[in-house]
Amino acid sequence: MDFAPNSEQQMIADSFAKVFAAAGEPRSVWEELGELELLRLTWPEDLGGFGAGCSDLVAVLSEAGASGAPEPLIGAAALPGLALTRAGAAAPTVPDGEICLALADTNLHLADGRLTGSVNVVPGADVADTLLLCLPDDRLVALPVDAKGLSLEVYELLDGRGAADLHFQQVELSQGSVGGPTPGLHAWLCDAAAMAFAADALGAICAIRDMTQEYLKTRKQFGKTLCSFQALQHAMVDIYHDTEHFLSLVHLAAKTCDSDDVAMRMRAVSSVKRYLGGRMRDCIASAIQLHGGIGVTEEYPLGALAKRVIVADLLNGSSASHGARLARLIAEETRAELNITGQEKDVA
Amino acid sequence: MDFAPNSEQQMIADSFAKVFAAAGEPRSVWEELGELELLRLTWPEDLGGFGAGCSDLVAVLSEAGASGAPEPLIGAAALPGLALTRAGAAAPTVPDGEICLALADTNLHLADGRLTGSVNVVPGADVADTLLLCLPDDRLVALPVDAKGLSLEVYELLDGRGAADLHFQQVELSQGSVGGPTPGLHAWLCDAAAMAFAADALGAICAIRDMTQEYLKTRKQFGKTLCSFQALQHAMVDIYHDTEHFLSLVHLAAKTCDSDDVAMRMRAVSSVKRYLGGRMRDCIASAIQLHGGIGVTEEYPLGALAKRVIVADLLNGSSASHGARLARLIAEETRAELNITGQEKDVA
Amino acid sequence: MELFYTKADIAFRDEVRAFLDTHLPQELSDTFFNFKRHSWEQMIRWHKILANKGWVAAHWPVEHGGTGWTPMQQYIFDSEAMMAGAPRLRPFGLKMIGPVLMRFGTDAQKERFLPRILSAEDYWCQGFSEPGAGSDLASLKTRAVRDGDDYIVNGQKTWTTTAQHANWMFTLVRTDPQAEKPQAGISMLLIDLSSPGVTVRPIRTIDGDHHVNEVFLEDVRVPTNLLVGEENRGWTCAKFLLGNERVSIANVGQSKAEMSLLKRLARDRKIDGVALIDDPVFGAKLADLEADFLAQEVTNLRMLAGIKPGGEVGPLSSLLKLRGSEIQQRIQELAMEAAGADAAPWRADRAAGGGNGDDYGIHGWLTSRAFTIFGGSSEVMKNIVAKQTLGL
Amino acid sequence: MELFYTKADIAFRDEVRAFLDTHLPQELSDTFFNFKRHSWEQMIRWHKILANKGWVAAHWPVEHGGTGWTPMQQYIFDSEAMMAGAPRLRPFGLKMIGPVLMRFGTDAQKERFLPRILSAEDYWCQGFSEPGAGSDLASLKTRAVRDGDDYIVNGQKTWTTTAQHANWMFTLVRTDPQAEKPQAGISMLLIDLSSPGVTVRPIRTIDGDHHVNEVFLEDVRVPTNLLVGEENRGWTCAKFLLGNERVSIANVGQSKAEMSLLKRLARDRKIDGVALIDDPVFGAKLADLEADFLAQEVTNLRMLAGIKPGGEVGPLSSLLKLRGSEIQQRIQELAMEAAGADAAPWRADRAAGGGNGDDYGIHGWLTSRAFTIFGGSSEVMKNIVAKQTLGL
Repeated sequence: MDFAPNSEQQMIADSFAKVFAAAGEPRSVWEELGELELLRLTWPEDLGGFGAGCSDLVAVLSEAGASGAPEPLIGAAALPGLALTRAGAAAPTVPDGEICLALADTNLHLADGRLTGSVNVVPGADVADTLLLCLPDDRLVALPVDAKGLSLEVYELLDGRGAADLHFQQVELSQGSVGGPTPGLHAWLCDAAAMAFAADALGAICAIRDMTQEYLKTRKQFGKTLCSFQALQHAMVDIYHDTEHFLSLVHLAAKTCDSDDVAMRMRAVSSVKRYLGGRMRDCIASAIQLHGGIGVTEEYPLGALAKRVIVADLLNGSSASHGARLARLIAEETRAELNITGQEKDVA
Repeated sequence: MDFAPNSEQQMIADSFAKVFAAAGEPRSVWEELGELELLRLTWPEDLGGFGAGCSDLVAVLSEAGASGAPEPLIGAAALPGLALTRAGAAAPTVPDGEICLALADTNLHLADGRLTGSVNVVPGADVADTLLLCLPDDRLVALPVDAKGLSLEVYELLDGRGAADLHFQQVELSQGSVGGPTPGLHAWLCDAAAMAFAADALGAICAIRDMTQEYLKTRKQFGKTLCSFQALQHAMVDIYHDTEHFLSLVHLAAKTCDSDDVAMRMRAVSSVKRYLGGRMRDCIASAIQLHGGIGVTEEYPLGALAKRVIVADLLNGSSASHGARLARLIAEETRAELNITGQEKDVA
Repeated sequence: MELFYTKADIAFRDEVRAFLDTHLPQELSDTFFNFKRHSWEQMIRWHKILANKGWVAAHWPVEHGGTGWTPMQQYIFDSEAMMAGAPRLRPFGLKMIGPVLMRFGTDAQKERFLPRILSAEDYWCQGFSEPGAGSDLASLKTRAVRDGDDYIVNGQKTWTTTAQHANWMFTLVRTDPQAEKPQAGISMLLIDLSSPGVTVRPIRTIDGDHHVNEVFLEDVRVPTNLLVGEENRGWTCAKFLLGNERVSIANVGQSKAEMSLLKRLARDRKIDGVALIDDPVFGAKLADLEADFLAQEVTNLRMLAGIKPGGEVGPLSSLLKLRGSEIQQRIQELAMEAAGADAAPWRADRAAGGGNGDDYGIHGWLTSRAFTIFGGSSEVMKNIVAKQTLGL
Repeated sequence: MELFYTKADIAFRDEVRAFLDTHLPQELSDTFFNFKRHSWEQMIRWHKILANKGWVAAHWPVEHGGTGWTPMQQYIFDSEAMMAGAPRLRPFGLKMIGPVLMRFGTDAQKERFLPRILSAEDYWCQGFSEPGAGSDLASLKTRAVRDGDDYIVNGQKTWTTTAQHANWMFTLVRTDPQAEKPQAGISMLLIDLSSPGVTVRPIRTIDGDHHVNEVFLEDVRVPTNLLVGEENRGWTCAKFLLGNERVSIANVGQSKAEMSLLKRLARDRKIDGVALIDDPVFGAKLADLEADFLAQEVTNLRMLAGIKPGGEVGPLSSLLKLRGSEIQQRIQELAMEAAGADAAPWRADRAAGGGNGDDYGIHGWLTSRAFTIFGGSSEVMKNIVAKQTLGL
């Protein structure tokens, strides 16, 4: 219940931390992680993976968030693995090489076996050899990035991680490239992606929190350390509380993604997203404010971590859309309660 | 521009203050105000009034709010006067005695010259001999409270001021009791009523502000006056700033009610209501918090003043409905700008 | 939160539900679901029903008549009972002085008082705050002077919740005015409220209710065997007790039940023909509150997992109290907004347990102002967290 | 706010509009309405156009080449120019050192420097903050030691906005390290940035831009005739200057223009086929921001009414700066929300004045973090208001 990682989760998280800490020596972080088979945590066992679930990911992704590592751990490792594991036999065959998950929405159209339209802001697509595309009808498609009619516009996100917009012009789908349907897969992957970015942001925000606490204890103004000013103490306490609550929600979201309780999963994931677009955004603003000028310089590591939190906020559905989804869930649940209890009260 | 009352407005406000201060000696405040003809400020000159406008009311109503006086100055003096003045020749004849304005909404229906339905929470209706009813079609109706089919459910509001729910059952309207239409009257009166309660609340919140500032300077805890704690200082500064901004908005709303700029009036009044339901509600909560235990006792005058602010928030349209109105105004204005400038930009 | 329940937890929950179905009187749950407040008598009735079942002291060890439940079971019981509309058990005996006596009391004190808390023969109130000692509790002035086998107590207590119903009061008094630190000269005494020299005077609060009182103590004789712990060491007992009080104020189970009342209110209230719960703007506020509540609920479970039965609550109590009291205030604020202009009339009968969905929110808004003041103001809580938890 | 305009004000507004229509280059307004930022060169171009018309120093008295406008006229000009998409004039010469020289400078200083501010021959930057002296400005360490007719200056300044474009810097230096109060030993010096020993080094900020710099001063010789006011009395000049800076940061005219950009963004952005400006939840946020802006706009007019041209700004500057900087942050935050996931890609060309409606908000969100820090952090502002205005 205290959400501390179990010994196995801790061991894996430590392995990641070690690789991040030794970045680039002797191999790149990405190569090193691949070497240690840490990129296949969530992959099905028959593809050389470990079949890890969302709860197993939290510690690892938090480690990545805290380290600021730009590697596409979510888009090009965790998510394609989760997708393939969940789809099981319904998954298409995927070739060797880098694979990235792309979640299609209504901007992509399938007609006569051809895809036209676009999928925007796909994290990790910059390194992919193969796109694992999840269609809104819950089927997975495996497509080489050099498929005819497919073009990628590659760029960096705010936080330095790579992404791409995918443009499809009559891209033909070959027989073997399309898997069978896995009911609920698309919605599940959307929530799992939101959860994964939130776990990453959790690491970043906890690092920001520690950094801010330390800064308050050392920086002096007006002849006193900053931490002796009550208004700053209280602001730091608010950051502490909000991040503790966020931690609770991220673990809840991960646990619900591993469960079959769809309503609870949506409730938890939308709550997490609501926190990212609300209290967490306020927390990073407050942490910058508590630092003063140094907090807005590019050189100081806070800014890059803050942008990582903002990316988690912006991707995988806006805070507004998750607020609306959560409100709908509440309305439905409250009406359902009415049907069970029949206790309608006359209020007006 | 600095919104200080002019000398005449100040003189009148001072007269009110004097009467409030000497409450009940020798006559009741209401009788005294009547005696001094202060209840007819906004009435047309041909009915013995002074034809004062909304801006003239701000200082007087703030004085009432600050004093906590329970007399129905708004419902049974200011508003009926404004209504009769604005309607001019289109107003119905009103008899002597106490008159109160009631703003009908869609819960009241007129059919075959008879009224059925209700008008709820009408401040000042508890003292009225005659109801001056404004129908949604912009006509005024003068009705004795003992009219057949009309019944009043009288009660106190949260802040101790009187009000009533009016219930109509086939109440017949005689020929002379119905005035002619005055275009825009109903909407204008709704805004003027909101403005008047806001001006009253302004007085209350300023009194709360002064009281809180004084308390911080005198109350000791942990061997120091409260005002030496930075977190409390900052909370007090927030109250100060928010109430200064509220003051600006109330004066703006009054001025716009006296003008012909309907869009600006709606914008200003809805902004005032938005402040009442947001920042002002937070201010009174903060003032209570800064007082600690004493702030939640009935004996201490803060609570009664706070309830006066809440009444202004609750009546004359909810904060939510005014937020929606303001948003609509913004959307319309922004679209109109598009039509003028033709400068549509491609954003997406 | 059932996601976190073990099989045993689910079986326990079903047992609790079955008990509530059969033993919670309809009249008590009707009171709650009709937006009224439980009366003193209703609370005592429910207390006795639970005592009869052996479930009234959820977090006391079995040897003292408690249930011996795990923290998770305590939470399950509390939230199930609250959601069913049961009265909230008052914390003063069960959660405050009871655990203090178990930890610091003499055997005689335990034998004498603990059973009478369970049976509701005794009802306790808390004599801590004074007019000049609110947030700064350690500056209290009530004096106790030893006179043979008695203390003679003089002073004034305030904010004494439900003292009008109580027959006993646990009190902090100053026994050594010369002590170096103000905390060092304080002792905890148990005072029989029927003693000569005790006067209880009501304080009305801005919600129109009579929750709290002033208690005047004039030459009140208190036998020395009613001293809890050591003389001049009462601050230790008080800190232990305040930690428990703060968790009690956080009250996650009650918030959960009130969230569900708020949702019903919003479901049944129509604005221009549309249910308020379907209004996007109100919905967004409700969603944020839900997210905050969900976070609080899980954080509470995280915290409970670290508490041993009868043990100290530790630094987490501040965190729970801070956010919990804010959540309760926001629930009431939204309920007030839901009622709109209908919240403006003052219903005097609310003070006597009356009221309805219209005045539920505004009454609660006024009542809940005290939640961020009493039991440690939010400002003092933040000072404590800054210092003790964050080391600032 | 036209409600408050006199007939003369309306005539003035029409004159300003006519001027803007004919003299504001289309390329400059296009930059604004396309959500890009004005370059340094664009700002200088606009400065010279205004200087040519005699309108560049709106709040300077006529004798120094200013307009002699009333505060209301200054506001009308500022908001009309901003709404038309004109570049914002940088404040360092016009609003900061200019008024200081008029008030405290020698005749020789006025004659030498004021005309060159108007003509844009000189561009100034502010050398106040130091690595160890941010909010606590009075603790600055840069030393100036008299040597004949020169001071020799050693030290380091930081957060020096647009120093990369400036040829002059007004600076606070310590001339008496033994002074009783830290403020008492400070002087204001004017430093030619082409002097030997001056090094300017860029600081990149989290928005990717180059706004601010470090300025290193190593044995820089400054003639004593470039001392402003009396030696060791520089704090008086600094306080006067900071008041003006704060009003400048509040920037009501610019906020008004940015509000209108935000509304256009919301009007043109569609979510599931519905314009964002018609979304009730976004609309509610926009409504609250509008109410806050309206309140700020009227409060600003109230305040301006009390200022005489060239006079001190007084305590109101803190109030304007506090809320003004918050409003600017919230405008940018809503613009970021409006863009949604399209705000996530990093557009490097934004730093070079590029960008579009998608990155406008996130870039502004990052940039505007500094608005509640620079020129007096919000915390310091609140300390000042608490002490000076409220007497706490």
